[in-house]
Amino acid sequence: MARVVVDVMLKPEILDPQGQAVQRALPRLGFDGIADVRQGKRFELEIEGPADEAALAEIRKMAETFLANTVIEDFTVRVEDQQ
Amino acid sequence: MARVVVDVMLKPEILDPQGQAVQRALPRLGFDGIADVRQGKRFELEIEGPADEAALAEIRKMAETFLANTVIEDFTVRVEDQQ
Amino acid sequence: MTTRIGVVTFPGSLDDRDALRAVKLAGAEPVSLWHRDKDLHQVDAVVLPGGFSYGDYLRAGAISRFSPVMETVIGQAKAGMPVLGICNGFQVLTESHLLPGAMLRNNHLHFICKDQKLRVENADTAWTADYESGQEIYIPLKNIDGRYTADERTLDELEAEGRVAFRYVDGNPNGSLRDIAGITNAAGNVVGLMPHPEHAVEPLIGTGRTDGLGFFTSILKRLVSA
Amino acid sequence: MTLDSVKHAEQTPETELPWAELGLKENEYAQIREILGRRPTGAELAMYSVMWSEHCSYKSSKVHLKQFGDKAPASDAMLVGIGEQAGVVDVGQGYAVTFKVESHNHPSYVEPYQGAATGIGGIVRDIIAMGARPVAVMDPLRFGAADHPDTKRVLPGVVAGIGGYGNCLGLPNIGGEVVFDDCYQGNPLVNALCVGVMKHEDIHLAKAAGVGNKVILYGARTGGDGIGGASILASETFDSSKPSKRPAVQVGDPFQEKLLIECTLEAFAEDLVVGIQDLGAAGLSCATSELASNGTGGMRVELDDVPLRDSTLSPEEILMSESQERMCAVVEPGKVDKFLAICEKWDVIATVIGEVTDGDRLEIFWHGEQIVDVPPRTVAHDGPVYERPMARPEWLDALQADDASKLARAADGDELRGQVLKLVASPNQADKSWITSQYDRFVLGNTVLSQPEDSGMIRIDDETGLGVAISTDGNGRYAKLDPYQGAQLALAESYRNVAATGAKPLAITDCLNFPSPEDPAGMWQFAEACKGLADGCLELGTPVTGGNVSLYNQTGDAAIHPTPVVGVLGVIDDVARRTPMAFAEEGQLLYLLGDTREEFGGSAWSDVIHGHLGGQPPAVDLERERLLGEILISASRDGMIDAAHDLSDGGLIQAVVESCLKGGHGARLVLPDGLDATTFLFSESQGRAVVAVPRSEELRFTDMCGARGLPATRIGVVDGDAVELQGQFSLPLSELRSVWEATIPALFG
Ligand SMILES: Nc1ncnc2c1ncn2[C@@H]1O[C@H](COP(=O)(O)OP(=O)(O)O)[C@@H](O)[C@H]1O
Ligand SMILES: [Mg+2]
Repeated sequence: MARVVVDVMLKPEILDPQGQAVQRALPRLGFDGIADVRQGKRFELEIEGPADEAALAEIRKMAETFLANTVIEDFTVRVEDQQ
Repeated sequence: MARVVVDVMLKPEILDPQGQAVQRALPRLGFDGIADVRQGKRFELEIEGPADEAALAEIRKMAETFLANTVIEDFTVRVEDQQ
Repeated sequence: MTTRIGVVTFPGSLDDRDALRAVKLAGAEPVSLWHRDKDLHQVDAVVLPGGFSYGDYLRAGAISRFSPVMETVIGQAKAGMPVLGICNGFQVLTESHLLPGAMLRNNHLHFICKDQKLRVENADTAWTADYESGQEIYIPLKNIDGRYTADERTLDELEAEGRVAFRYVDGNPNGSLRDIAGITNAAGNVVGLMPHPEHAVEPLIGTGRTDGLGFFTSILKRLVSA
Repeated sequence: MTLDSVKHAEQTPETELPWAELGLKENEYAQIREILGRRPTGAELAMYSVMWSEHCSYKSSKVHLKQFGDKAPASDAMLVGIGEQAGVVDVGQGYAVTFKVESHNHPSYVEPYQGAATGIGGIVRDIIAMGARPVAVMDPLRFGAADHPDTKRVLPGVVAGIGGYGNCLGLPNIGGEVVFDDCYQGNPLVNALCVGVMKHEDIHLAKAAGVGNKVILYGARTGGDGIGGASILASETFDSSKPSKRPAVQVGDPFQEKLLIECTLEAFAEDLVVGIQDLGAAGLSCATSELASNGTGGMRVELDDVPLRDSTLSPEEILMSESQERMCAVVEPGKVDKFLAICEKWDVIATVIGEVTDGDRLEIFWHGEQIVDVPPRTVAHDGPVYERPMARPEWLDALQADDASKLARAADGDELRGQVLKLVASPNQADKSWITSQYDRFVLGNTVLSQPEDSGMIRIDDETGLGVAISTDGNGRYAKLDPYQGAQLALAESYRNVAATGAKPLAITDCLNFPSPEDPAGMWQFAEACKGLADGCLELGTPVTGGNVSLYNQTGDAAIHPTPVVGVLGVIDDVARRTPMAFAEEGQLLYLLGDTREEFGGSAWSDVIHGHLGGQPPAVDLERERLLGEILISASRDGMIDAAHDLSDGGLIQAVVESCLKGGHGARLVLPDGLDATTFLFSESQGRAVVAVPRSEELRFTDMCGARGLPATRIGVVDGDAVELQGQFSLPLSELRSVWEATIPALFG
């Protein structure tokens, strides 16, 4: 068992209305000094086998074809917990 | 300038239909061996000053009162890029 | 003196006009309240309407909760002023901790718009006195984040204290725990529900039923007799 | 890189610009040089190239669209005609209505959710730019085969996008269409309609009059959305082989748009606006050149003042950006502060970016240097116009000769029963509520009728009950068989749908979805359809108020069926008199209005039962449509009928099944003399409707039909819990309901 995390974020050039809404609310809540906020998705996958190169290659493919919409999103894959 | 990441995930005991929908779709797409999927949110905050203890304390407060709803969600805060 | 019922407009509120119309049809004086204004303009009760305040970005109701008007509403609600939260308004009430629990994405992950059958479980609140306990009514439901959730202890407590105000019947539309459609606080002045009573107040419009008018006549009676 | 200023362009006449990469033809580039008397700057080229594109200039379609104006029927209802963002129609009691349908086909194929969402966003801005409050949206949609894997990607995304945007905007979705056909596989059609309401005195037009008036850009910041081509200009080498970093996909922010609606309407109400223009395709290029050329002609813009999301954008990219949720207003200097205050109230960013000048040039500056100096009309209105070659397709004769009446008909009642079930369960005829339940149809509290009724109906005045009804229709199969008649059939169906609810049709909008105009066959189809529609509107007395053309809907040689979509707007004095479609009361008599002939060409029956498309489409008789409409409207006004449903795809039986399921009552039908069962059940003869008449009204109703010469045939009675054709078959409602409701969720749920 291992935990692999896939982070999916809108590409930098794509409008992120959610991140903007958060950022605009912050000063009103008394939080200053935040120059930018982007909001994305985080997927935690528990995989049955070890997080070896083969498994990670599969997950990258999954991220590319399914978890992320690569027309507008970028993703990163990383192992968080190798047991 | 530094980048701080806040990850927000549903508490383990809360049903996560988005994660489940992903998990159910995977075998159909030819991906096997994924025991569980959870979907959460990732916030990337660009802060103007350094990510020192004071800044992080502020961000933890922001996460606790605003970015996460602690009735249903857990969060973690970490510095990703210290420049 | 006429009874004044305020309806708050947040940026992104959508059903505020409808709520104002429902208040008027029930015979009270509708008063429009603005999110940036702390002053409630001497209203006797407040409706937090449906919509997507702040786009529902982050979480439904999460940003509105911090608006100036909510500071006053929270204080007044704790002091006993009647407050009704409809859909997005219900989400604002849970985010503000005036009501327990939270709303999550529907279990089927879609927005759903339908005429929903409900049972009025508690006809003693400020907003339900014109119904019978156990009465079944049809009220339009429309949302994507409508799945009510709370921990088991809270749920047991709500049940034990009769604070589950409305329950879905003939099928749970979104996976809400214990089929909960709406709840009340212990004092019965603060009520929140996902379905939209303000959309069921005129015979020709929407589903053509008027089952929702009772919310607004209930509060009117309560305030007049108070 | 030196800035390509006007001065620089004058000094470097020999510099080659990448006009071909930006989609311009050699003659078009030469025309630009001639207009300017020099080579254009990069920024000027950017503006001309987007504004002279097919999408913005209508260069292939203009000569044909002209007929909509030339042949326009005399109508007292038209307050503003073709040429503005959207036409405006008088609906009485001091109210005016504006409505328009537009396409967002290609973007919705690339990124279904955002493509469809921004389609809604764009059409809504057209409506607010007229000064109207948007009150409803509709979405005529067409997809490839229902069971094709790519349809599983496109349809749910499109539906979620339309819902996600429209729901968040607070506009009820009151109707639309969902059609499946192989021909749309690589080119789904995502059309969106918006309707808005205002008082006569609130009509606003897009023009920049008044020297010294300020040009204010408000709404979202400008980012690099949808400007693939302009990036070429930004690169020093004009190297088109380098991949563009700029996104071709635009992301919508419905929350921002909701704020735009409120803030724009508040500015109108305070009388702060001289002219206004939404930013859609071609962004600032379009807004500045159109505002200027519709005013006195002179405008000066400081591009540095445009609020940016991405500080690396070049001036060319800023001019071409299609970032969503932006508007441009022209405001008198004395009112600017008030205008900005309203924007601030709604948290909308607003910036003065320029002013109206007394010249006749549009001048744009960047970092203190002039980068654009053009006569604005040449950008906005005087683009190239083509009379493209046309030719009747050579395959058409064979297709029309392949007559559908020769198709095998059911031998007995059992076979008929099976055909009815198969028809009702087919994706095109099946229940669409899996889709429509993802749309808010209640918001604003004025929805009188919505899906699945014949038209959507919205109350526009609480006191008097004044309302409008709208339906959108189109049938690509008919138009493929005959584009002239196909366009008229779309008009006829939409007209009939509006009349069926008791509203009087007043005017139309249209979205003409066609294949490539560079193929003479496609161009011929387009020309025929325009002619058919213009002639039809003249005959029915319903002027075209505006619309949209979408060409190049083809992948390689695979062209879509020519698909003119028509939206008809009608008015009803009191929505309390609307006629619903449901058969809601036992014992009421069912009458079939109109004539039924053996007409199966392009029908749903030929398609579903035989997989056939050929022959002639059903005959058009607009005089009959008008008479049918009058009868339906009178019957509603005088309370003679309790339900009405127009007959279209699937014929009589489809209509009866829908009305029975909606009302929860069955029907006993009797075959009228002289008709065979297949023709009775499945023919798609036009100019027909089925109505439910209370027994007490029967005489009055049939007398009226008789007196006016409309055939009315008693075909049965509302009764029981089955749909039965006497002596042939009986289908329990429960069985019909289960097959009718199961299809779409099974495919997409
Ligand atoms: N098929 C059509 N029928 C009638 N008018 C059309 C049609 N297509 C476009 N028009 C009209 O041409 C004008 C320009 O169209 P368009 O560029 O779509 O407007 P906008 O710039 O507001 O998007 C509009 O007035 C529009 O109504
Ligand atoms: Mg119809």
